[in-house]
Amino acid sequence: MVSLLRGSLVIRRFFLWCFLSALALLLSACGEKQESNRDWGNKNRVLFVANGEEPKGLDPHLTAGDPDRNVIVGLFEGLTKLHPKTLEPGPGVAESWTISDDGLTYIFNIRENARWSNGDPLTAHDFVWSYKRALTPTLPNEYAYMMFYFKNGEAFYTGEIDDFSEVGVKALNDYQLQLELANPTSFFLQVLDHHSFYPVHKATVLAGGDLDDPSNRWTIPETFVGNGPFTLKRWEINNVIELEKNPHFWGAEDVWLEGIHFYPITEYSVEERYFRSGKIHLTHTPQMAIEKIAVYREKNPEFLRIYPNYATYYYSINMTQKPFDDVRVRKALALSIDRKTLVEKVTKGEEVPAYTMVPPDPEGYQPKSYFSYDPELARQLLAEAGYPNGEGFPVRSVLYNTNENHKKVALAIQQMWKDTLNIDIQLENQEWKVYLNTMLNLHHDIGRTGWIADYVEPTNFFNVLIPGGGNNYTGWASPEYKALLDEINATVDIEKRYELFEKANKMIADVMPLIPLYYYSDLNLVHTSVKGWYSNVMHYHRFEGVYLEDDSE
Amino acid sequence: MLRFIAQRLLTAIPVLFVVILITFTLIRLAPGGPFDQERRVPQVVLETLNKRYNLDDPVHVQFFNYLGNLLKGDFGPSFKYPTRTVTEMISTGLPVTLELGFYALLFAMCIGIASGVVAALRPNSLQDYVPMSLAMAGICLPSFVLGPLLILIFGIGLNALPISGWNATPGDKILPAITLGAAYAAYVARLTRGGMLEVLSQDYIRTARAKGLSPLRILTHHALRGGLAPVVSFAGPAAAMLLSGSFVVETVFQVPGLGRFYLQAAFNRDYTMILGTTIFFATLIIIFNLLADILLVWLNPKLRENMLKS
Amino acid sequence: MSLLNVKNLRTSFYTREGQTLAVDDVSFSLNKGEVLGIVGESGSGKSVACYSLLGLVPSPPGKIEGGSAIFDGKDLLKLNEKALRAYRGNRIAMIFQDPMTSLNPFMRVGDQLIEALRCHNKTLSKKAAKEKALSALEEVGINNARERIDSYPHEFSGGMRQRVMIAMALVTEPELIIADEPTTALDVTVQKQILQLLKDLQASHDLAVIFITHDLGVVADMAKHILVMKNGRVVEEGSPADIFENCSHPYTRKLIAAIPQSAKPDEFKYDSSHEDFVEAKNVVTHFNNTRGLFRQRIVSTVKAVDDISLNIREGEIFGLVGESGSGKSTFGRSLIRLVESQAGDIRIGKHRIRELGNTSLREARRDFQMIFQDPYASLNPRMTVFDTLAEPLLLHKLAKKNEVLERVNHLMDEVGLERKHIRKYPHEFSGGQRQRIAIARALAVEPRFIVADEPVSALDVTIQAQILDLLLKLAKKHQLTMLFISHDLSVVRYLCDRVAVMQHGKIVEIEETEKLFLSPQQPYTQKLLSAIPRIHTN
Amino acid sequence: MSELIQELQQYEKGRSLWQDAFRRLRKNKLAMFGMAVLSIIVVLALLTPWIAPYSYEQQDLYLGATPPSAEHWFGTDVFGRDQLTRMLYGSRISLMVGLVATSVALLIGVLWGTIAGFFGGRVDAIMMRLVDILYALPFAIFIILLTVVFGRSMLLLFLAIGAVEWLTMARIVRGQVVSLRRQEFIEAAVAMGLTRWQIMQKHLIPNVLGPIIIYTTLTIPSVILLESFLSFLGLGIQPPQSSWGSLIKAGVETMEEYPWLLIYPGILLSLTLFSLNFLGDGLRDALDPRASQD
Repeated sequence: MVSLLRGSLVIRRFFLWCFLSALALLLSACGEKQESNRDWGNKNRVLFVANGEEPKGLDPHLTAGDPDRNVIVGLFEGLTKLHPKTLEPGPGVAESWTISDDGLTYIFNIRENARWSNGDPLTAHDFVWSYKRALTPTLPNEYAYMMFYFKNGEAFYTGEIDDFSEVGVKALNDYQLQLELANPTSFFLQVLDHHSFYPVHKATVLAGGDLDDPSNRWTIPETFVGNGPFTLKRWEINNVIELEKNPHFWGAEDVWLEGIHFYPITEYSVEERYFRSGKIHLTHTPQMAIEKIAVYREKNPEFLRIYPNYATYYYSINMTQKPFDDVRVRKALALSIDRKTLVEKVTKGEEVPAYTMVPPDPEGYQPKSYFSYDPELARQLLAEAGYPNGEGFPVRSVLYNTNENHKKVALAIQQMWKDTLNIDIQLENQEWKVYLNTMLNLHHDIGRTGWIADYVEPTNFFNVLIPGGGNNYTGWASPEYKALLDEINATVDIEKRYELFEKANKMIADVMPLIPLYYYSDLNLVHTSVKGWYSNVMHYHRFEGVYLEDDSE
Repeated sequence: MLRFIAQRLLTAIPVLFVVILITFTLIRLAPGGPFDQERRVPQVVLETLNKRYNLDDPVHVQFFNYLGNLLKGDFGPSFKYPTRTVTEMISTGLPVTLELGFYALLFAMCIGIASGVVAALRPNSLQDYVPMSLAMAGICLPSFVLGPLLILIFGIGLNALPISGWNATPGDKILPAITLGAAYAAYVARLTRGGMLEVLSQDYIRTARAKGLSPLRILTHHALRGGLAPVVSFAGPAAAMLLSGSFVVETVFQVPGLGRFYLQAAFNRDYTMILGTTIFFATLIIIFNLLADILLVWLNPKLRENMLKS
Repeated sequence: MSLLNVKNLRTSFYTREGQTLAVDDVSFSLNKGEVLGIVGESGSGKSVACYSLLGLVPSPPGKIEGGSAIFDGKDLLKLNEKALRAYRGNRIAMIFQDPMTSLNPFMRVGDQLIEALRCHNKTLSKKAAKEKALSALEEVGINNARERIDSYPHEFSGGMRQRVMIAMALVTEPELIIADEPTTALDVTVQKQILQLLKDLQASHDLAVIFITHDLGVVADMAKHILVMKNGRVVEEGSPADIFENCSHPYTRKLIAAIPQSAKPDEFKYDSSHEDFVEAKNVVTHFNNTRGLFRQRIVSTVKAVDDISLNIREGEIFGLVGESGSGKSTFGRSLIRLVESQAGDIRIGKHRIRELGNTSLREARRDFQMIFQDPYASLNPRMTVFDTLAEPLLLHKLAKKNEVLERVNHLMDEVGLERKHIRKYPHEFSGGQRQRIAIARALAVEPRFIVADEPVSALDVTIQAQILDLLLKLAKKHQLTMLFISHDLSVVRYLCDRVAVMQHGKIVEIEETEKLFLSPQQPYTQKLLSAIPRIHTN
Repeated sequence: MSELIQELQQYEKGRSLWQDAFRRLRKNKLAMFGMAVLSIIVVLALLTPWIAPYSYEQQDLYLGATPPSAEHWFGTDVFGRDQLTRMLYGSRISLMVGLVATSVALLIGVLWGTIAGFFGGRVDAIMMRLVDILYALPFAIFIILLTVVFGRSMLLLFLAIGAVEWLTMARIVRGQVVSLRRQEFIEAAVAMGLTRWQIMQKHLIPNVLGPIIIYTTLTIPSVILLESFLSFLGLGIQPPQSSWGSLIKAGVETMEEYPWLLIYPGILLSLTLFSLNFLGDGLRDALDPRASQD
């Protein structure tokens, strides 16, 4: 039809007015400049942190994820506390300790001024009860096995004994705690700062529900009681977790921060925008948007913190099927990857090319490399395996869970295999849980995997390949390897251990059940106003030493 | 009227039941369980968890248990966030999503109707092509492009608006609402244009002109009411789509809404949470469709009377 | 000094096909308190001429090319939109044809009246405006106006709605009212009342009225002066007496001749000795309002056809007369099972209609067809004439593929359409031509019985006459039996052998046509007959 | 004699709805522009293996992302792959997904909506309640399940998208059909003795083509983008293959650093969308014989 209302200036003016007023509204909203979180935080002693996923929970005996741990270290404190730079274990709740000569008995002297955040004194009995809870078989504690270091710990967990007093955990008096170990464990003091060894407040836990109830609600802000430098103030799911200073903390005088806000941000791009617009002081996730690294390196290198991580990125080969049952094929695949190019041009985060499963420990064990990037040898091995110039190589695929960075790595490696070996490997991404399911059932060919250590100790990595182990996605089940691991566990002497480590390392290199690609980097954006925040290989960051100093002027 | 509403709500019950049944079956068939994670959970722990949450019962028993609890208003605990109940999580997420959806719809309606009307007043002129092309561009730009783009321009470039958050800083709702509403604004504009063109050719518009009314009055008092009928009937499904489709915007802008919960729950295989959110979204869809129908009836006196009579 | 003086008005429309002159050099004048009738068929430019005066011609594509329209000393055609608005609805008001669509269905009638008042008199208070609106409504004969002022248009019957429309025009006390076919959409008895009302009001308010209509019978009574228009031109003008008695222009003569006033021509009369071809016994058709999840509950029932029995003899044209809502259409549809009836017995030829199964019903359908009222809606707009006509032929296997064209051409000849139009779409035809297509479609399957549901009521009077003649001829030629449904008594008289009068789903009276017209027995029939506008030639 | 020839010619000339529509469409400049652009895109997509300047998968990690240049008209992505080539190859997949998945949606939706609308009553109620239920189901879970049960394939991708998009189509078609079935020409078709199927096919569906076409032109681009979400769930194309959706998604992530990676695919998608829209509007008008009159 035709415009019956033509020529109407009024209407046009009316709508023009509408548009203009909407625009004005928008601009007026823009006009008020807001003080950024960061500036406000610097003034009010509040740290703003981007923390990856929403934490599953804040009960130290019931969580496993990094985001959970990041918050929990603010809320709790273990007997020992790792040095923020060197990761050397130092005094925590325990002021001092003595170790028996056989390395089996530890006696910890607990600070008499240690308090819970509700003011209750923190005693050795609290630790005994907490460890008992952590070991309770009906509590779904994924880290219950950490308690197996204790004498009879495993037996209690599996129900062989039901009297906890037989477990090597005993309060000698209110301020002395005696821990007896099953085997001498050189890194035990370090382990004690793992969250599964943090104490929990008995009365609070029991008030919230059963001791073994995973849905126990004692960790909500209204009832929460911890013993860390901070305590829980607010927890809005998918929005923010706010900690505030715990006045009852024994070292409260030295804690500078009044509060910490954790934002659950899963997207690296969102996180970076948060940082750029001043909404956060630092990103607490170990990764960042890859293409942003170069930008920061060029424009704001002062914000970029890159540090090696005690973690490895590798491809697990499913050895139970052809052609991967042939070690020459596995080696050919491993040898034909140009890891230097991979880390420089694809991951771009100063990752270190990896030729061993175990990363080198700057302070300890340095694994040897038994192979390098050698296209010539790789082709030769593949030919020997019956696929000269890749001919006849069956169609296989690399499986990864949906993620931009995994995809990039896989793409580059796919190309390298194509170029060097002339074989076509497909890529296959799966949604996270589907991927886990596929890997668990060994339905993959080659699967992307990574391992991040719980503590700086090579066995952490060697244990992954335990025959039939839950994290062993290779199908490799070597009794000799198992025997070797047992031997390592029984050995105390450092030199001897290093020797055995190297033996295991070589065994892995010979069999090549997995292809190490690189050792992770810890990539963080940290604003220059944040002081006392140190990079370390464990991505372990406590907050009591952190302070803010606005030096922008 | 009440009877009509009651009737429609009654219709919703079997629909909801089937939705629950199918969803329940779907999630149990999907690979991966709620407790699978990268670092393998020890078998013992897994068994403990399954027992704790009755996941070791036969599936049909679980289903009827779930239904039983549902009738008592208990959606169960979340499996992913064990210290939270589904009810609690939904009650934090839903108001946020509803608010975001409301602003988005408001934006979509204002911009959409205004440009639709402008276009309809002079069809096939510049005044028609420009707003309609903009509308098409709105459909073109998916929210995962528009969101970051707006953030870069208004949030970081001009440093004029908060880039994200919810209820934290004033104005932090503007960008998410615009991003979410843009595509719908485009649809509304097209629908308004169509509806207005039809109404403007009606006899009673001619009558209104013959009465000597001013064009503005004709527009506001005579044309809009009928011309917006297609928009109103679109608003119901749109509101529902807006809510269930808000997860992209909620992720880009860090809005703690139900859309994000929903998708996370699907990825986490958080059984109770998936069911809980699905039930809520299904209910919302039903309610919004009902509201749109009621509004449509209310706007049309003839239908209204029929409704009141029965 | 005349109130309105229109001189050499020319209005044209610019479309893709080019320019068409819709009003071509029209002049007339009108004094205060005088009624001018403008008569013409659709497309004659009678409405456009009047719309041009008030700037209501949609533009584009319309454009006033020239002329002048002096109203009370001012040339309306020279005024700008804003100045013109001061006249519209204020000094010159309009009444439109279809009160259903011309009143805003979303607005209370009171508000629509008040709005008309207040937009010309900003100082008028709401309350005063409401009082004025009330008295206007009372004046046009709306009972308990005080209650009804808050009703919506749909709550009024057709006649009442038109009264509201008239009240709306009157409420601003205009000097001139332009009434555009104000009674065309109404039932005949209502039409009579409205015409009377208009007459009374015109006299009491001393109004000038331009009365636009296609029906000479309607204006004959009212107008002092009549213009007859065709193709945008005035072909004849004069007093009613001049027009009816000494018309000079052939078109006027044609118009007058086209009004069916006579009985059925003898040569087409049926042979009353024939057997009954259609038998309907105690037919009942209800419409249920259903509700519930699966629409299983019946909430209310409308008895559209309530126990009707009648017989139609072979070769007979049987008229079914009634006002809107009497159930006559539903009965027609029930006969051939386009609507399912709930009870009764129906026989058409050898078919016992209500007992047929789906497949046998479809096959039987070639024996009885229907012609619909609205030739615009009854043809699929996306099918060419050829496709429309070929479809039944192919469906009932009445022609082989290679014979279809010939058969279709033959049908075209039979209904008087040119063969060259065979590939055209319905919208490319005029209403009369479309009705011919619809008739051809019904005839295509060579049926024995046809239900014709108001087939001519949407057509102009001259076209109407042609179609009626066509129907008569075809019925005779093909030995058709026909149920002819109509609200127009004169049409029925011309066409039908026997007539049944329906009211509220029941038959009031069945009689031989002439007998019924000459001596109606039932009061309702009498009322109907007396309402037919007649041309009195004093 | 000449009359007969004329008749025969007329018969041969035969004006089917579609032929007529095309004739009218040719007069609509905007629609023809849309059609031309689309044709060019389609032809380029078809010819891609022969005209693509580079390989879509060959990486040059040391080149990395470079802005448009003489060698690489649309620049290169972070792997040093030619963006133009990837866009061309992406067109193949995206256009196929867009067309096939939309066709699936169209087929199911139109049939479903027509049947529900035409039969009305109980059938309608049950069919539309089913649509309500499907609307409410968790889509992500549904897709995940599909991939797991049937494995990954293009066919499944089409089905998955079609399975979602048909719902809205069904609603739209039903609404139209409900208002159409009261029209007299449908009654006339019944009176003529056509079966319900014939009525739907010959009289109903051609008359709801307008809204169907408009909705289809809006669906195709949203389907193209949906593909990128599905590949997140593990369904859809696998790298190194490309599609418009995946290119745009990757482009968004680096839109500050390498804007050309977003701009060019964005322009291509918008161009397609606008062309589709012009063509859709044009087709709607062309398929409505009445529209050509005013």
